[in-house]
Amino acid sequence: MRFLFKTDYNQDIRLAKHGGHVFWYGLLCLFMVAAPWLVQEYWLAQFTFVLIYAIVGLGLMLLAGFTGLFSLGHAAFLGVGAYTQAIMVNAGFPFPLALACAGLLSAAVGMVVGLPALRVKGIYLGMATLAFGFIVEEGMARWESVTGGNAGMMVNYPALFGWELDTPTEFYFLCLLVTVLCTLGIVNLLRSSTGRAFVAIRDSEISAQSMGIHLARYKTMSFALSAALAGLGGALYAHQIQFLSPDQFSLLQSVDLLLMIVIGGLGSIHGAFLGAIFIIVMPQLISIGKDFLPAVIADATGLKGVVYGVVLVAIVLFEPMGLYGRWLKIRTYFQLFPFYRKGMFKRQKSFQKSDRLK
Amino acid sequence: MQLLQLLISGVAQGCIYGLIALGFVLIYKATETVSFAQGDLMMVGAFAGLATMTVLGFPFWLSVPAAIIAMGLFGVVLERVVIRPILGQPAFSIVMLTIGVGYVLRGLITMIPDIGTDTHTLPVPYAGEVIRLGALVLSAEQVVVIGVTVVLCAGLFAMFRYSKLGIAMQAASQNQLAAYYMGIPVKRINGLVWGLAAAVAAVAGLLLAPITFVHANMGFIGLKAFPAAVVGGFGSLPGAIVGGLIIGIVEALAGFYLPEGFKDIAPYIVVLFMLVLKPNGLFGEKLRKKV
Amino acid sequence: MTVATSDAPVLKLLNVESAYGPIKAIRGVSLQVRRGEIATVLGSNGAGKTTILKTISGIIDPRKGSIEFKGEPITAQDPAFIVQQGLSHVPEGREVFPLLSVRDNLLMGAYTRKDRDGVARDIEVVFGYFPILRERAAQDAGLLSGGQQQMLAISRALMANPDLILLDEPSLGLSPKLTKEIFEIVVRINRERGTTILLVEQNANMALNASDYGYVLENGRIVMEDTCARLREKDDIKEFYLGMKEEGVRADRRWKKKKNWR
Amino acid sequence: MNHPNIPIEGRAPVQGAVEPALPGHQRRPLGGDAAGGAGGILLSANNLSVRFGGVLAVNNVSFDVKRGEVFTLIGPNGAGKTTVFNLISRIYTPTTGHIGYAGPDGMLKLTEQPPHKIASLGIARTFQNIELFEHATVLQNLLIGRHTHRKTGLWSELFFTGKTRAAEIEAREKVEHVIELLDLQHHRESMVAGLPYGVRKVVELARALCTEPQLLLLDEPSSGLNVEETDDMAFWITDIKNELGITVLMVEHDMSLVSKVSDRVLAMSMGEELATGTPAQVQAHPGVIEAYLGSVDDVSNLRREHQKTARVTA
Amino acid sequence: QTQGVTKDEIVLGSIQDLSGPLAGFGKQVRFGMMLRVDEANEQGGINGRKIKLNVEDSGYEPRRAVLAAQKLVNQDKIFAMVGHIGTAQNMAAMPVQFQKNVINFFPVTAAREMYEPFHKLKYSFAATYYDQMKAAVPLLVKEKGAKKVCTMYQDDEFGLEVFRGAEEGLKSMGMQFAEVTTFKRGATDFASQMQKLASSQCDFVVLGTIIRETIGGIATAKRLGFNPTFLGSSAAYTDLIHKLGGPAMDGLYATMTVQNPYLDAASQPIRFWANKYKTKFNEDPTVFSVYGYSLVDSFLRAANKAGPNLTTDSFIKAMDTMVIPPDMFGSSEMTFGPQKRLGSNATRLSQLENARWKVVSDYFKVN
Ligand SMILES: Nc1ncnc2c1ncn2[C@@H]1O[C@H](COP(=O)(O)OP(=O)(O)OP(=O)(O)O)[C@@H](O)[C@H]1O
Ligand SMILES: Nc1ncnc2c1ncn2[C@@H]1O[C@H](COP(=O)(O)OP(=O)(O)OP(=O)(O)O)[C@@H](O)[C@H]1O
Ligand SMILES: CC(C)C[C@H](N)C(=O)O
Ligand SMILES: [Mg+2]
Ligand SMILES: [Mg+2]
Repeated sequence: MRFLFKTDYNQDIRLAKHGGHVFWYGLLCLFMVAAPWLVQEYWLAQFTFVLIYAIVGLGLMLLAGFTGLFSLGHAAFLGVGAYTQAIMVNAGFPFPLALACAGLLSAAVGMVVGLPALRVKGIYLGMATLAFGFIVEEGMARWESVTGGNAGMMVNYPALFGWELDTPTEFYFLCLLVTVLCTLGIVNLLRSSTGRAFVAIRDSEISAQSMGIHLARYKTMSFALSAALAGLGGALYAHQIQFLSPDQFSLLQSVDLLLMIVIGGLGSIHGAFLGAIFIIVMPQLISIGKDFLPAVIADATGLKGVVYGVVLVAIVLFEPMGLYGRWLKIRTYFQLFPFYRKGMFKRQKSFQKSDRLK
Repeated sequence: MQLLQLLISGVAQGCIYGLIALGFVLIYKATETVSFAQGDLMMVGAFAGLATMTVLGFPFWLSVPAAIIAMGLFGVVLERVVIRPILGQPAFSIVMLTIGVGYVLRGLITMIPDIGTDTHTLPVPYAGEVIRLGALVLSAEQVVVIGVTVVLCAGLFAMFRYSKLGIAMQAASQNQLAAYYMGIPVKRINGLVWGLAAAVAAVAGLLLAPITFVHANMGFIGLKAFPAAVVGGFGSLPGAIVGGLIIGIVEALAGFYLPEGFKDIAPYIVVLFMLVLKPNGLFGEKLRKKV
Repeated sequence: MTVATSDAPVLKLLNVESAYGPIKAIRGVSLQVRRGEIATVLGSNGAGKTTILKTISGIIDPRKGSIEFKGEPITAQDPAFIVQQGLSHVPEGREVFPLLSVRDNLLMGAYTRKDRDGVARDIEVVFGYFPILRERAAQDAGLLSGGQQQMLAISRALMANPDLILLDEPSLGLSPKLTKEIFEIVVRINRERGTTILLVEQNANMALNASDYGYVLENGRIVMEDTCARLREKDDIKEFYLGMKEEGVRADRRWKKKKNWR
Repeated sequence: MNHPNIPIEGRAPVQGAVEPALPGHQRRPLGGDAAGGAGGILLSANNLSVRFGGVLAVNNVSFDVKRGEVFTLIGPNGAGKTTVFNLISRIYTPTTGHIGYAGPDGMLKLTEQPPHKIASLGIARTFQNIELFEHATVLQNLLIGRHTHRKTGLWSELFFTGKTRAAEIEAREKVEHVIELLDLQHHRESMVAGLPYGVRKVVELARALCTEPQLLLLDEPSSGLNVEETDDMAFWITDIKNELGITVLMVEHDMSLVSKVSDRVLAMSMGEELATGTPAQVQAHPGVIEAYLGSVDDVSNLRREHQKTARVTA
Repeated sequence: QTQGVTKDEIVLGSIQDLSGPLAGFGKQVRFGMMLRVDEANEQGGINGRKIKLNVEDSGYEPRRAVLAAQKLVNQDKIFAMVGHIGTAQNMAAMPVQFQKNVINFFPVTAAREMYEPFHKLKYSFAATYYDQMKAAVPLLVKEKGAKKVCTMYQDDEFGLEVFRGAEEGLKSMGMQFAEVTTFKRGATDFASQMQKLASSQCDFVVLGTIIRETIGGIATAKRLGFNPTFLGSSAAYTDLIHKLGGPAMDGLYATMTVQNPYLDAASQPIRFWANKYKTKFNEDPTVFSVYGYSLVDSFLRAANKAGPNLTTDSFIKAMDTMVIPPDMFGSSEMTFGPQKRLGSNATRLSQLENARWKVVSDYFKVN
């Protein structure tokens, strides 16, 4: 067990709270930087996907986990970012410019979507974003002259004044850089007044308002930031997948994103990353697991859905705080090692109360 | 005349949406969660009907109640196994659960060798029959849907409004703790609700089967029923029907008069308009927290 | 009809211990409430009064100990089952059904009852106690004022016509006049129907006057128990619960005298 | 009913014996100059009415709150007290009437301000049914209270510039003052969800204080507190008035607290104004006694000893 | 050294929709491929190398197709991708493959992008929807003497290809569509579309539909008393149309290449093959099973021809002079060359009669 003696207000503000943090995160950074030389190309591509999804997850986490606004149309922002990037890069703009535009355009769209969010909550907000998602998807399919419609469009390699990032390693580093920057930005935001305002809105709108928080502005801001991150993620996604078609940004994708952060652990930054790892690694595990199953089951077409669903159900049932919650428990267990008592994390009986009046 | 025929098609389609939306509203009113598994329960219901008719060889009139009862029981079991353990957690957890359950159901159905991945027809006696009123035509399938929807809606409405059980369901959803304090058997009632919802889903599945065939992905039509429920106001049963009709009619008219592509997004545009104009839907309760 | 207090306990707690996660809220609490009596639990904030009541009605499962109601064990049973045995609970913080009408709220109070006539009669009775509820019978309970909701919460518990009522701070947010009336009603119900009552109340003056027997809870433990008549005379009780202080004791306001039973 | 018009100190109020006046704390003369010395009108409600469907919750109520005083609203349940608070914090809009407020830039119509502006005008409140941010620590709750004083924008926060850091530390210092004042050190890092009711009440007060208000609205600050804690609350309220110079408008049912801290009292009933004056004056008003106080002289008649005789005769 | 070829093994990859909207087809293609692979391995493989086929599921989602392709290409190290289903899915997966020089062999979709623009690693066998329609529409319109030709198609790339082909075909005879209407994938209600077509008095309707939409559309039309000539593409040429739609579907025309292998087919080899399939997988074979079977067959021919030193280059070299003769299912002859990457664009017409597909024309093709 670690005890921290606090002597300075700065200590509560600092990113790394103690030496352990510095050590472990340093190690992680080192590994991530060395990854291209440590793992196979296939796994590097998976790492890249994890980073991209983590960026999107961060955005959705900000919106759903910290502001309490659930979006069922987040794939649309992903799509806006992806198409913006693809169109601009294909037209020969340098990729940093394209990336910025992708983020900004998504943010702008996010603000527009934020508008109904000012008036509706809970399930109604879910439906508003869902409806919006459908409309954007349809828009991407219909605006053929720009998006290539349902035929889809190919995406060039990101290029900067003649330098093409056409190897997986180069692109991986680009993603790593963007991810680190985004994460730092969000962490910073959450430890300052804007982040607290988001949390306040999540917990009680009425008292947030009486504390002087402009609900409309902050909800819109949350939507915009979240959309911007989704847009950035989308832009990188476009390069990673190299082929865009509207159906990649459908409701299923939105649901997947939501599942990702729930599985990771709502309301924590770590959750976004753990969720991203889960969503990329899970299919691989299933196909590895297939080899150990009898052919009848292994070859059955629904296996993946079943496993996916069962895991999701299991996580919600047994680990309501998601993977991050599980991790916390494991950590506590080791920290307390001989003194860990059973029932320390025993779930209390809890009682649902109407969300309709919030 | 043409307009009239369009309207009739719209109404028929709208009743289908309304019928599925009834299931959403039922669950929402009684547990305050949104069940994303409703469409999949409907699909399983249709497969159950298919099984009783083709595998067990029951006649139509017997297999329909058999399938409905079987699904009702299935709903009860489902509640017992997956929902009950987290009863009382925030509604959002249960929403996630239903998504998971939906995946599992769809996966399990597709895992059935030879049957799961295929499309089937449900041999109903009234299949293909057409009712003509002058120049207007209405298929028997649609008439049955309209009829059953109306009856079901009225029944559920009466239950929630007048019966002690129905009020208790709402009470349990609004404040579970207080419901326990009142001696309302929250768990049993919750089981009942899911059983009922599964039975309603089975009815929807059986009625829909002759129109859209039976296949593992037939539950996706639920995505159109969401707008219906929202437009009507998520907590209102008659709202579900009215919402369904609005969506159905808008779709029919948009498909005919508006440029291509609008038919499919028209429902969602209606939803957005609705949420901006009347955020709680046509019949939704006006909610405001009193501090 | 009169039921004198008898020695047979209606409710009996033995060594009960309950916790919220790792935090133990009550430890080794033993208490009993005799038939027909009004018992009260006093204690400062966070002492665990609410926790005791919640443990009795099964909202929290105790870690240890046993609870008997009318001679039957009800330890860690489903709350709905416990209530059906004839126990009803006025929870802390009102907890009405916000979107049901006042009348439906009352009907839910009588959920466990089968006699329609009796229910109809009791609705009239509580409407008699609180006429405002009759006026607002069709209004959503969530829109009532704080005090009106408290009246509803109490009425709702009375609707069950129980053998034992657990009252958690019934006077919370009520006007002085109504506070008095509430206690009169409590005493009257106890007297007329023979209903046993376990009362938790910050207004110790009222509580000690209305009850027969009292327990004092500190930090999750029962530190004192006696008849109310005797408790009223104790110095500690006088000082800490009735607010009767020696002159000058409070001169330095941040200074708090150590309670001498600790 | 026939109640002798005894002065308040002579009467045993609900909570038992009454405190003698405290040394070092003199009661301000009625309507007199306040701590700030300005003595002007801070808030004036003019002919406020609100109707909810068939219920006239507030009916043509007018009152003025002077700078530096403690002004208390009392009245039976459902009299419309909380509704008045909600009008001031712009959760409701009056059907008729308006509220004037002496803001930083002179008198303005509060009823024309957007709800989120109220806090930055210097009005903070607590709620009857505690509305804290449940899934945050006490410290975070209080820091949220500093929102109106934030000095940094989105971009500087994203990069956590030196300015942001300084602002954070400054906010923390301010919050620590409040923690100190209200003795909350012990609960600084606790999650609000697990705190006892009484502590939450204090946290809510602390959060309101963190906004550094001109006017503090307290809705039943003592409900759910025992005598001792109510006493603490009384001291805090006087401190807030005297030391911080904050004007307090409060709703309260505990008459001992009301008499102890308020300068003036307004009694309401059925949405209407019933009486105004010093605590003693109002409590002596027959209408107030009739509708609100009841005959609170002796509670010992509840005792079983009395019932026994009653039962015999029954 | 080429990846995926070892001394005694050739690793092939395929991506099918095993859980999505085309799961039925995906499964059948897979079974067809497995049947041929097993046959080959029983006979000792190709030049002493056994065939290993790794099938991944895309659920008909491009994103998952990319992931699957990355796995097959970079981890399983496949030699070639065979029979990958779906247009968008192929489009998404091809860059991954081409980066590693992995051939995209005979994808199961009839989109033009499967061989255009030219890439040395693309090989396609399916007469495109575009060509099918461009050739078939004028032919049938003339035969029926239709005046008002209309269309209803799925508003995705597949439907659009059908539409464009038909439009070209009409243009070649100086006609235009009188009415055009679309629907979204997965739609179940076609009332407004059919009413639109009916109110324009169409007498010939080109269907850019697959299964359920074909049936739903025609059934709706029948109910409204609207009975034009319906022509579908090879995507609608499946036994499911009559199995599900029943006799109401009679009269529908569809373009096609290989025949549906009915268990009681007139041709003895087909009957034998169909029963073998049925015994092995316990379900009736369909035209998609035939696609799977034949495409592996074609691959094996080429691999065999490439000789013991199998590399991507030697395979391409072998394909450069490849001629695949008509098979028992009635395919047309396919030829390939250094620049010719589509085997054949010839199709013929079938019509539903008494709930069974009947070939009603010879092969024809656009010039
Ligand atoms: N949900 C919870 N999670 C964690 N701890 C809790 C929770 N509820 C109560 N506690 C803790 O349990 C202890 C007892 O609380 P309880 O509510 O029983 O006190 P009480 O005597 O009823 O106080 P009050 O007079 O404020 O109502 C307190 O220390 C409190 O902090
Ligand atoms: N939003 C609303 N809709 C309908 N009626 C309301 C609403 N808000 C308040 N009321 C009614 O207005 C009246 C005044 O309520 P208010 O909450 O102001 O009472 P109060 O004086 O604070 O009472 P208490 O002391 O019980 O808290 C009550 O009768 C209440 O039912
Ligand atoms: C199998 C085919 C019906 C697939 C379809 N041609 C597509 O492009 O997706
Ligand atoms: Mg309590
Ligand atoms: Mg109030």
